[in-house]
Amino acid sequence: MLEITLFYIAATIALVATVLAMTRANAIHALIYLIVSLLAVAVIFFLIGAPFAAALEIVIYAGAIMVLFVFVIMMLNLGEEGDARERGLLQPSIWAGPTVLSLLLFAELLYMISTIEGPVSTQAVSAKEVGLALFGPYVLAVEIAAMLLLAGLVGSFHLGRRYLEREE
Amino acid sequence: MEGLNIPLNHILLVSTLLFSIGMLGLMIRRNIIFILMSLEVMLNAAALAFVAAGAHWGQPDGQIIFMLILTVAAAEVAVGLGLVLQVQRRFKTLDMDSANRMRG
Amino acid sequence: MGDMIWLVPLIPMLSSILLMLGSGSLPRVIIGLLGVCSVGAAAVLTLLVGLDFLANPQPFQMTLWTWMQVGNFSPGIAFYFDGLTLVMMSVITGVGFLIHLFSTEFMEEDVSYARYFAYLNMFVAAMLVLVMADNLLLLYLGWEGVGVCSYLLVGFWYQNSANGQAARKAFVVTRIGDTAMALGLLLLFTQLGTLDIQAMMGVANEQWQVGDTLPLIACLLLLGGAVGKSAQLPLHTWLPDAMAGPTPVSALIHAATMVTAGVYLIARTNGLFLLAPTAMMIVALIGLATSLMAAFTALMQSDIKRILAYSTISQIGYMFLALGVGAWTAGIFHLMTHAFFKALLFLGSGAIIHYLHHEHDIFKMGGLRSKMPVTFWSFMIGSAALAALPMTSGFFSKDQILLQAYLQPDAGPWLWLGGLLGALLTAIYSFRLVFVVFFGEAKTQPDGDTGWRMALPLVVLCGLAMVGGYFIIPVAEVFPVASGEHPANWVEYVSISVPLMGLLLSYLIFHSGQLNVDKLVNSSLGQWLRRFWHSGWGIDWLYDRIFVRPYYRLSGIMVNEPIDAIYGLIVAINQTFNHWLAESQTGRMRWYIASMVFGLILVLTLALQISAEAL
Amino acid sequence: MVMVNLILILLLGGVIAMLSERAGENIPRRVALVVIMLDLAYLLSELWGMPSLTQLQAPMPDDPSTWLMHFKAQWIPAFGISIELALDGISLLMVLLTLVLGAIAVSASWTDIAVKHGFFEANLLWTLAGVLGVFMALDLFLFFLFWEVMLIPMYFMIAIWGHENRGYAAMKFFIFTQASGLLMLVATLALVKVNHSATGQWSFSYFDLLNTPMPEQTAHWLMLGFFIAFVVKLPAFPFHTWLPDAHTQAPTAGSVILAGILLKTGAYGLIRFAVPLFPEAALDFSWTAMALGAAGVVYGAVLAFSQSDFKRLVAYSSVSHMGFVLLGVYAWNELALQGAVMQMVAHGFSTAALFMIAGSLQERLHTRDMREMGGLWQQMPRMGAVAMFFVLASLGLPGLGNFVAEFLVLLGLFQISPWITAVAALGLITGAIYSLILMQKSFQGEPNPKLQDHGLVDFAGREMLTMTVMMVALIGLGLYPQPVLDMAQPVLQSLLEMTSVEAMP
Repeated sequence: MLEITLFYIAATIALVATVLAMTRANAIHALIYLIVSLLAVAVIFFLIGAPFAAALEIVIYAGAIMVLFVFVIMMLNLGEEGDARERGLLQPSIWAGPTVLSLLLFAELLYMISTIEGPVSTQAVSAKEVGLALFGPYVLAVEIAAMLLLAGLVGSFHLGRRYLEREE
Repeated sequence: MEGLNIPLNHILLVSTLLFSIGMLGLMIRRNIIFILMSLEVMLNAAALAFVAAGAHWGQPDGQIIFMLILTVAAAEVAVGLGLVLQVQRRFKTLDMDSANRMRG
Repeated sequence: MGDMIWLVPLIPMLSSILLMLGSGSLPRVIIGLLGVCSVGAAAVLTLLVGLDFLANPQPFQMTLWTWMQVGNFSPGIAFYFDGLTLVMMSVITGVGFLIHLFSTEFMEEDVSYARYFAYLNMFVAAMLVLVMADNLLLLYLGWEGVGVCSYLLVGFWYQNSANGQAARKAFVVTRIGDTAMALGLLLLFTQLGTLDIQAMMGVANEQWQVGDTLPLIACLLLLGGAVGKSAQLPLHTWLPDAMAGPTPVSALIHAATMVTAGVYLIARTNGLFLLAPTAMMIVALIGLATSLMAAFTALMQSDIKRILAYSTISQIGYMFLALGVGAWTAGIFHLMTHAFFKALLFLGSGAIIHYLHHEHDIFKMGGLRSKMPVTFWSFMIGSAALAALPMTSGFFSKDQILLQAYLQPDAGPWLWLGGLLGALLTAIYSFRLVFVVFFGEAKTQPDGDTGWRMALPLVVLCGLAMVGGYFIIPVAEVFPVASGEHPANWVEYVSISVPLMGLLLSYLIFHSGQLNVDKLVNSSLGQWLRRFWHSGWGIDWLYDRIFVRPYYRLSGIMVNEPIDAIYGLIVAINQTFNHWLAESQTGRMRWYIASMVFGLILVLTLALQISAEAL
Repeated sequence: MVMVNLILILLLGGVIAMLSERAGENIPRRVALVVIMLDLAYLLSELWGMPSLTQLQAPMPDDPSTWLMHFKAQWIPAFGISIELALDGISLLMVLLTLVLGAIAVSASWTDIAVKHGFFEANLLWTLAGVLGVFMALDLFLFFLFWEVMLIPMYFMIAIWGHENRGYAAMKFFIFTQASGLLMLVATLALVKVNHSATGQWSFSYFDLLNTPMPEQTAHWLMLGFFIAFVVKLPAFPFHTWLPDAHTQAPTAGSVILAGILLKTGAYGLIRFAVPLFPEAALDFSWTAMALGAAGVVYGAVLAFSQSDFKRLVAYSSVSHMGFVLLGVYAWNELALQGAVMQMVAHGFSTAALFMIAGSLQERLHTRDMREMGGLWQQMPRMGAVAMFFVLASLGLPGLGNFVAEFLVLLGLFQISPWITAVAALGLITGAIYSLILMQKSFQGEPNPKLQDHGLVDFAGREMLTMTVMMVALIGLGLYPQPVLDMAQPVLQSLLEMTSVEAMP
């Protein structure tokens, strides 16, 4: 019972935080909300028996990736003007159409999941099982992920270095 | 004991909502940083659906896919933020609509 | 001796090739020698072969090689030699030699001396192939070959566009006839299975009856070629313009040899024409109509060469008349005598033009009798022969034609009367020329009289024009036997007296002035007729309106490729679509994302729809 | 293997020519010439040992060993695709023509290429390789492959080294041939599918696909696919509009190859594939095809007359001449077919030469517009005489190759339809008109005063040599065409026998 309650609280927090994150004018504020949302999702992971995923969500998502955002935002040094401009752009005329589209999509997805029934198991899937699966049947995926990361590394290095060089 | 467990479709509902919000954000924002954030939200929503499905079957596969999504997100953000820096330097703005010239 | 005949066309051909290759480097003397001697050699060979043949008149055939062999179609590069061939070859090489000799002086000053002789030699070669050909395809080769040489020589002075125009007109107009002839060849081969002239006529005799439609069509198609080449109605318009070429060329090609090729063709294929009496009648009528039309026109011309050109058309009309009434021998005989006296007249006019600074207008000449005696006598004899005054060569041939025309069973006397009218006119215009040019007061001074290279051919041709009528041409074997009938004596007397009357009239009008026709001429009808006849009966004008201008207009409309417009339409439609799609590429990120989402929704809806239906 | 080597030599030669530019600008063209000569010598040396070429066997469609040469190796066995090359009389003729004209083309652009010499010669050699492949391939898939191989280098030749409007012309050429090639591919695949459902075997081999039983309707559509592909290349009215642009804009060597060889692949395709594969459909269709041919003859001639661009005029004359080929093929009797083959060879020489003359004029006067010419004979008598010769050849002067071709076509056609023959014969008249106007506007007429002090150079040794080769060839074809006829005869014989059984029930 506690788990269910906790889930609904976490879910609510995640949704609200995400909505807030999407609508802030200030990037840092939005980012903080996003981190909150991620943490709430991490709670949900924990509740549905994926503690390892929860840990990764916090460490990598909330910890590493979001911090990357923070760094960049700070580097760019966006001021109050930017915020004002962003605020001006958040008009109903701009978001009305996209909202309709999003709602349509949501309705369709809802229709698709409406037939799904049954609970999730409370039995935790341990990190060991994940690890075994990862380096067992999914080893090819790991290698592909490694390649992808390498590509990301090279790409960001290239882009970032040119940025710094030009600055000088 | 069924009533005690979290229903799968509720989790999926959350995931769907998150995805839709992320997509909405993608469509309404013009700042490239927010676009990237929206993408993160959508990836995260997808990840949630995978993990929930994995949990439903009590299998580790959902988490594996989550980790792969994590990898994709990391790589994407790394490159995406690099591009943000370039865009800011060249166009002195983060507004994607002003930076729509193909030749830099 | 007979197996040497292939050398006859080959020698001028080789000489022509040599001249072309060496046009830049050979000295003029060598060029002249080469040009003249090659034809001379051909003439000597012809003479030898001819003597051989006369001793033992046996036609023979000689195949050099099979030209092409496809299925049962196997024309050869093969020659056929009989009396008719001999006559033609003698005329070509003999008169050709004299004209070549004349040219060496006439063209002396020209920069393109070698080119001239190269073309002229090539012409002789092609003409020889034409008359020696054993089958119609090889004949067609010679036929087109002489056409090309004529084109090249008419347009010899190419810097002047008008010459080019005349040359093209000559080629294209004859080409129209040639195309008809080619179709005739196709028909003959398809029906008879061979183009070998002798064999073909044999097969035709077995396969067709007199008066059948197929031989009529075939003959009319061949006749198309003949009227084109021989400048008969309705394809005669090129010949007067063709006078743009050097005058010896006019003498050789447009008087003595090439233009008579049509006559030769019909005579050669007489076996076919005999199967189609209607075609024969048409030949006769065309000949008569042409001869009268051209005679009237000649009467009104003032350009010396144009007079002679129309006179040539008119005389070939006589030959056609002869062929049409079945007077084969007379036709060929007239062909030969005409070659002599017309070449003589043309060369004479060439001499006048040469020494009168390229003056063509007869009314600007006059009184040349004493200044250019050789030319004067040439003209006298030539005109006498042309007018068919008794004892000249023209008399014998034309007399025969008229008498045999009279005997034609269907319309004989009418044809005869027409011929008489033509003869009268011929006498008038030929002596008009003589009186205007050589008598009266002198208006221009010639540079002198002919040198020996010009005089010798003139003298020889004078002789031939006088005595040519006594030759007996060895064509008895070639043609069906004439009836041997003879018309009443009065017909003969009238035929003889008419040219004399013409001479008298001409004298009275143009020389003594005792008969004044000014009043007649100056009446409005007279003026109109004068203009009408002068313009060649308006036929050129008519063709210009009916064919030439519409063709130009058509090509003007088509210049930008109407078909391409259809493809252009396809391109335009594509471009419109492309434009629309390009418009959607706004470069705005949110627009792209929104359209992606829209597409996503669409696809999902479809997927759901399908899965719902599947359930 | 000989045939594979022939193609490989050209392909590799192209690479060498491209690389050899590093050794100097003048090297690639020499390399190209040597490669083509080598190829020709190789082919001739291989033919030397064969039984006399004038007594060729009739190549049987069901027995590859009766062909002059035959080569087959597996390529993609799963779909029955193999590398199957074969040579018979007609192929051999076309291959020889290709190599000779290839050498002439190299000579034609000896001096007029200014940039990327190596790549140019490479493209030239690769095009030739593709063309050889087309003439020898008997696997339909391989045929399609070579069909494309010859197209792409040609596209580059026009697009890179062409004249002022080259981009448009190259694109037009590419789209026309590519679209039609696509039709052919679809038709090929459909044919293979039909054959598969009939025999249960996948095969792209010509020998297997002959006599594929199929419903009449299917045969009609498939035949149409092949027909359009080939007549676009030929080109026949009304698919010809790419040709004037491509010819006009291409560099001289490109025009020579295009007119001399590439067009012949269309005619070859018709003779080899379009008719034998679907004899009944082709018979039903022959009236339409002949009407198109006759229309092309006249239309091309009228259009040629109205042009003021030297090369464009010659290009339209090609349309007119190729109309005769179409007529000859669809008259489908021995005379007409021999004429069509003859026309392919003779037109190759006569038009190539005219394009070379156009190229030489462009090089000297920097224009192709005949309104800027006139009286050129005076300054360039040799060129004028040569031009006159080829103009006469083009208007079908007896004694030269084109006449033999046209006459045979007309003779064969007359047995099928005198009326179409009469229309086509109009081409003889209109042909004379445009040919002579070409001569009049460029070499004859009043000398253009603007050109008086141009210091125009007449043809020199290299050009005269090239031209002499072609003149001798045309005279030879015109006076003694028998070797060519004999080479083609057995092939045509067997084609006729093969199709007559079915065509005339």
